[in-house]
Amino acid sequence: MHLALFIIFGVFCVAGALNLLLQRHPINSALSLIVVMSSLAVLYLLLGAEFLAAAQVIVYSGAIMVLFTFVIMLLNAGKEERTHGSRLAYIAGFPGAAALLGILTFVFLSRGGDFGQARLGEYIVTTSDLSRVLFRDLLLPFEVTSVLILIAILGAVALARKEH
Amino acid sequence: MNDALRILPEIVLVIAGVVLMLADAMMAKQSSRKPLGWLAVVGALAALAASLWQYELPPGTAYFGVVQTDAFSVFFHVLIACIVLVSLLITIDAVKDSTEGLGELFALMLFGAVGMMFMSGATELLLVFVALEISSISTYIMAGFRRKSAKSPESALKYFLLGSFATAFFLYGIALIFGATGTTRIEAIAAAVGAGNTPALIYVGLAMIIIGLGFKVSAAPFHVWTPDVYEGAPSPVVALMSTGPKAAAFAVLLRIAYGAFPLLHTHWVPALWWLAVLSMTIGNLGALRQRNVKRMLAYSSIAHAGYLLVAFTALSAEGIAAASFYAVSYAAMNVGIFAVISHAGEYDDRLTLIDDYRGLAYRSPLLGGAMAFFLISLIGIPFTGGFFGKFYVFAAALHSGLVWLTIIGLINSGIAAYYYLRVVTAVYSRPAEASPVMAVPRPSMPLLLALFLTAAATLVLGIVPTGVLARARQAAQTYPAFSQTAGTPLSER
Amino acid sequence: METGLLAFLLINLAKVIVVVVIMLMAVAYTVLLERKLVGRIQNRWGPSRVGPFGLLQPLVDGAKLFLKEDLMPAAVERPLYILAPIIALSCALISIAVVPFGADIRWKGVDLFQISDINIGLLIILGVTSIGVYGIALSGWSSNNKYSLLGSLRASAQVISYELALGLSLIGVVMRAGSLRLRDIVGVQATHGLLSWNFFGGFQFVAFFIYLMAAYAETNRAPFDLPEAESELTAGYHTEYSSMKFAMFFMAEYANMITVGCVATLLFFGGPTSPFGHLFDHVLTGTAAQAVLPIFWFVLKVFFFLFLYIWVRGTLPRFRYDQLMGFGWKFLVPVAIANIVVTGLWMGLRLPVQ
Amino acid sequence: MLNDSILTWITFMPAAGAVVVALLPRKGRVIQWFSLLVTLVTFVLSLHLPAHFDYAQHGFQFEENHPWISSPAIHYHLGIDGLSLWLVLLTTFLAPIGVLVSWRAIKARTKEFYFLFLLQQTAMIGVFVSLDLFLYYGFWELSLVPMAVLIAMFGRNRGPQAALKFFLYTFLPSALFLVAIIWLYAKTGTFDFVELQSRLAGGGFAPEALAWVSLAFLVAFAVKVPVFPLHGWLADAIQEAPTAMAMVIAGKLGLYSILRFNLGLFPVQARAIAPLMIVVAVVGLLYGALVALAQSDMRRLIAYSILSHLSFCTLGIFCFALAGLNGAVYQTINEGLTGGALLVLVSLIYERYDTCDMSMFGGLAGKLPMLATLYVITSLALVGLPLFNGFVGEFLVLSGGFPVHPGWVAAATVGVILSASYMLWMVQRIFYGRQSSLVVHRPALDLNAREHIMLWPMAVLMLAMGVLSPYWIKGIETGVGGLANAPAATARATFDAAHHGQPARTEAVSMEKQ
Amino acid sequence: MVPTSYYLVLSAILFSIGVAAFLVKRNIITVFMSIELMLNAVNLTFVAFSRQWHQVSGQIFVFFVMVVAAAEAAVGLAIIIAVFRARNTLNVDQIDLMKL
Repeated sequence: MHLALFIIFGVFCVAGALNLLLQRHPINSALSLIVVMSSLAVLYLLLGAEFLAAAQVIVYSGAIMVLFTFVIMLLNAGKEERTHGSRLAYIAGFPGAAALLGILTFVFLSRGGDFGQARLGEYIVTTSDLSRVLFRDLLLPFEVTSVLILIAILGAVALARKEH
Repeated sequence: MNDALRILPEIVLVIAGVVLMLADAMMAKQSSRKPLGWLAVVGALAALAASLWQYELPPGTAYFGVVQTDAFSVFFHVLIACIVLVSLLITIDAVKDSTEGLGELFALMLFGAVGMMFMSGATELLLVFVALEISSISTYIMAGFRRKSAKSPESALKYFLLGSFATAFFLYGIALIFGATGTTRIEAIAAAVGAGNTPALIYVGLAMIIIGLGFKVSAAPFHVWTPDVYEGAPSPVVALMSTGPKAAAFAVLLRIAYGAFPLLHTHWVPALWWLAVLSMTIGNLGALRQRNVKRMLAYSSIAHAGYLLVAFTALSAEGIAAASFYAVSYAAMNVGIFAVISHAGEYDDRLTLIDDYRGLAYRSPLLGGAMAFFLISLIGIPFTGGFFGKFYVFAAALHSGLVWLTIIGLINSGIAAYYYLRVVTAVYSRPAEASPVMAVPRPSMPLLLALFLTAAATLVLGIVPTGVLARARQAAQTYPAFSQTAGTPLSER
Repeated sequence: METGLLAFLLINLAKVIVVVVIMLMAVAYTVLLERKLVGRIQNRWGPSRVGPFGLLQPLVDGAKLFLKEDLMPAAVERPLYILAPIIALSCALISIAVVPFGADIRWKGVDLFQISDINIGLLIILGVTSIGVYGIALSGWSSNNKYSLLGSLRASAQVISYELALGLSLIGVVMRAGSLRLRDIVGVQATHGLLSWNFFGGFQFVAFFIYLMAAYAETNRAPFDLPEAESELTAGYHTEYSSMKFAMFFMAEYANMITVGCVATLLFFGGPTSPFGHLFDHVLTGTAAQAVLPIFWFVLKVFFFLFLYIWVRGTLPRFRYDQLMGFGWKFLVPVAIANIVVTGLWMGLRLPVQ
Repeated sequence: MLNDSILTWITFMPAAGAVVVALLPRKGRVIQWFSLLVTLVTFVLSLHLPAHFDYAQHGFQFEENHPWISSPAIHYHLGIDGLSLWLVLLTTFLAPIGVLVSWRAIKARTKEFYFLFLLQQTAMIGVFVSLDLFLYYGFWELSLVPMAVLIAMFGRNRGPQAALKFFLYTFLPSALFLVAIIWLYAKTGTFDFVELQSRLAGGGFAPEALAWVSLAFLVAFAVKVPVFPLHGWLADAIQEAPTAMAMVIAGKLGLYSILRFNLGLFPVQARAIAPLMIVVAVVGLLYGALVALAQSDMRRLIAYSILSHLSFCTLGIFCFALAGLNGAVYQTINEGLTGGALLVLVSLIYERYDTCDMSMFGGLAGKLPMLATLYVITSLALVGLPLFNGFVGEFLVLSGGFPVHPGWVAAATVGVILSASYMLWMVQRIFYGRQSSLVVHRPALDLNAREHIMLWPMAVLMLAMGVLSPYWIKGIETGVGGLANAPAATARATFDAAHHGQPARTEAVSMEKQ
Repeated sequence: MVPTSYYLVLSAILFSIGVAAFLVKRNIITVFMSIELMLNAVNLTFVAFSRQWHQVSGQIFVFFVMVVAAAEAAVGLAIIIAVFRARNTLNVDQIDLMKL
């Protein structure tokens, strides 16, 4: 059951990611990314991260990507043009990414035994588990995040404001 | 309460920023925002005082070991507070009353400093990450603040995209290290590594962290964003972002490399060695062919990152002290020179080509002299902070037996003399008849203050560096593995 | 084991089907209810010809929409144009899956009155709702029509803005329950009936009003129905839609209303519990009564909210767009945050000293 | 008391003056007068040195040694010996003349000029008096900057380019020089010259490493001298630089440093490389002389003559004979004095006629007799006519070097002859013959009082140094004596010292009696 | 039962695709989206490792990444809008006022 779900949603993820890469219209890329994110939410559930799964859907799919689609729509972004820079990017990009993948895969698979197996429902992190660590051990980073958000708001307002 | 004292400068800055935003909201729409700048200056001064006061605190951690106050972090707290203080003065001078979003700009500078300060004190990678993002995001925004020019948003965009890209790498590195050790606390990682638990995962993770931080400190080959960003961003902001976040990122790199992975130095030292060589060489060669002063200084900042990395590679207490000292002296002279550029270019960066600076010394002896002085310090002429910093860095390197690195570095500093000097001679040569008349506005009080502070700092660091040196050396004691046997490099033991 | 799993799946499937059918019926009759009530508010009769009191009107409407020609405008982005209403409707229907609409009664280990009891039920509702934006956004964009686009831009901006206030308003409730599981949230409101409801006993009435307003905006209902403001944008994001696709949007809107009603009931009004608490437990002791009564209460409360929806629509004028945004950001969000702080303080003071 | 701080006073008096200059108003000639005052006071203070110098004592005098930075162990260590004594004096002596010669030539930006000029003074004096390598390096590098900026700012046509060239030529090797200094520190833990000397003499260092280190020192100094293949900056710099700077740009700093450090710290390595240096010196001597013959611009001619004469000094140094060393130092002082005087004179001609092109001149002696007189005196001093200082220096070098390297020294004598020919040819072309149209048509006055005041002291000194040389030599000898008799590295050196050291000294003394 | 390494490999694949997309895509918004993809891949790694070590902090890291991503998105999109206003293009290659 776990393996089946993993395969299904893993394939969704990869397919979505590839689609993001291959689609030429940004909105299609955005939708594929939403698919990836939502599938990831399911994978989080499989790994016992309930709260994160929900947060993933709410924050990523529900807020961040909405913002993306919103901007795509607002700017009426058209199809991507293939321009001079892209050939170089192809030459450098794919081998680089492939090499990265190769290294990482090698590391993960060669030491695969160290990481153990994930069983369904074996380790479930509840929201209160999370909050216990979040609001005690990691209270300061949590508080500091508010500064980050403040900055983001300030910046978004300052940058997107129309010049008078 | 004791915990709060350990993050006092940050708290002060946050409060100042919030008060500033509230004041901004309450002020009449048309009224000048410059008083807000002075408010921010007061905030930065308070933060500076708080940072200095932190030297009184016994070293220790706070908030469940997430953040640490020790001589090292306090050293960087003080440095960052100073940088922000002077950058604020420059900004007050550069902007006009009509400039939009000034309140936000000042607040962002203060908030950005919060991130930088946390970076230098964090012992939990999560906090490092959040703080890094605070400092990065605020600088992305500030880079785009010169809205009248198309270059500014463009530079913000490039900075943003490449910076976020780097962040992803940094984060992946943290994830892998978390996977290998099961923790994100720096001492705990060190303990896990010390227990002989060093799977390949750690190497890959460390490499990714170095890549991520390499971007942030603009070390070659991760430097591509630097020239564009420096060129497009408003000069006062460049003064801040070429020094503050960089110093903080170096602090993080130091803490991670020396604090979490001292035992793996055989792996990261060669990597940093190459980064140092590449940064120095690419930075200096790149600067040689620039016609734009800001781009030139961008490449020079890459080169200076290289010099700093040399100190890292020394792998000794002296090296740490040298890196810390160099960060200070670089900050002093670089902020100073951007003060001049910002004033001469009037925030809008009207004139940034080297030719535009022909005869600056004739139009404004003070600015010309200041610019020449800072450039001379950047070259590394004795009795300036630039020289002593460089000297100290290379002394540490040579002490650790890095002969080739020292030679490469000093040859590089010789090459660097050329492009700096080109500007010096331009500043002091008679302006061509046909050149656009560069009417330099009279320096205002905040600018004079900024110039005085930076020039005095540069001079003091060059002539009587003892005080700062002692603090830097004290900071180096934070890493006991390296300070106990000061002098003998780890590699030889 | 195998048979157990099979039975489990079958029972659940049956539950899903029953709930969906009821839901769709409810949607259909909510439409009728609205037309009737608004008619009364505007001093007219509303539909009254088809069937007694016009009760068969929804069926006829449905048939009409089914039979209409399904127009496909030439310039649309076909896949997205088709996908959009599907997203909208499915998201509207999914959220009902975690709503407990009756007492916790199990048969063969299966919870009868709730499709799925998840630890983070409340978050699921929020998450699914947030996905629902795509239906609107994509419909407007794929229609390739400026009214549609404007409508969908407005809608998405409005939805993301108000989602914040909505989420914040629920935190007080969650704090009181200490759980995100809807049954737990209902559970803390069960003991003393009305007095222990979050709305009264929990002093969450501020949160409730914030929730209510935010939820109205979320569902694009009056007075926040700017995305489909007919006087400005013809019909907003679904201008180009017709027939069944249009019907799906229509159904999604009413399904969302029902969901909002359910959530309000669950979070603030004790859900399927009786307003009298356990006062009458000794009177009605039969299993059937214990199973049916909660459903009765639940439906009654939800009905009240639907009525409120329609009442508001009939009464209040539409906001202007900037007013809408200002209201959301400058009023609802700060008040919601204040509510959290006050709730936190209150709970902190009442907490036994350890 | 004053002995304990006199060097600090002398060194930093100009710098303090520079600070004051920066604050003075740009009105009238306030800045000029003040600078003149500062330089004169410095000069007067520096007269204290020869007056209280103990000529019998080897080693450093007037020492000041205070810890400056604890780690790295840097000291503020000043001191002079016979080697640096007269060079300090020369520097302080030339300073007021530099001010005077700039009196009219520098019209605009006087504040910048005198600020940098005085800073340059401090740097140069600092180079001669510092005994801590770090401090020394500081002054060494510092001396570049005001020079470069002054060339860029007040250069005639291609000032910036010349400044850049000058700076890079001298700065690049300095980088390696710094590596060498740091290496020494890393190995010995000290920057102190005296301590380093004893440590290095004690041995225990890898010979190859020391060879490289000494080479780094030598190259940095050789560029500054300049020694033959490294002289690319010289002509441009002298042509472009304001006269006050051109007077001091070449020679003494580099030669002093070679003597002090290469010979003082690395005697073995210096001897190892001596053959090469001698070849280079002789080649440079002849090359400079020949190129000078082909110049039409007076400044460039003087530049190449300076190259030629400085090669003479190099030759004297690397023969390791006492007379040669004495002669080299003497010649270094001569060069500063005579070459400087010549540059002053040329600048006076330039001030009057706005050109340095010799083909434009002719018959000037008839119009400007006093100037012509002084020009001839200086030229004669430069070519080494007996009674003048140049003769003493050249004779000492040749007599010291001849026993060691007869062939090369013989070749060098050819240079002396060539030097006479181009100098006299220049005098002939400018001052004698038919008056050119420029000279006829452009009205010009002979020397005025200021110009007399600055020229006559130099002329008198040339003569005095020619006839009263023992007064100077006795000081120089205490300084360089140790270098020639340094612990023998090779049998050859021992042999030289034993057989030629003593006779050379008597020769020198006897020569003065003539 | 699924070996954790499968999750890790999956995240590596996603990350690499993100890197490739970052380098290859020409539309700024898509480039930005590929960064989000990379962050998501990292998140998966965190969650997988969090399960393996039974350490909640890994999941908290993800939580923070989400917050940061949201902040970045707000700022990044504002920057993109500013650039679009100034240059009227979203093509990376045409955003070239300054030569690299």
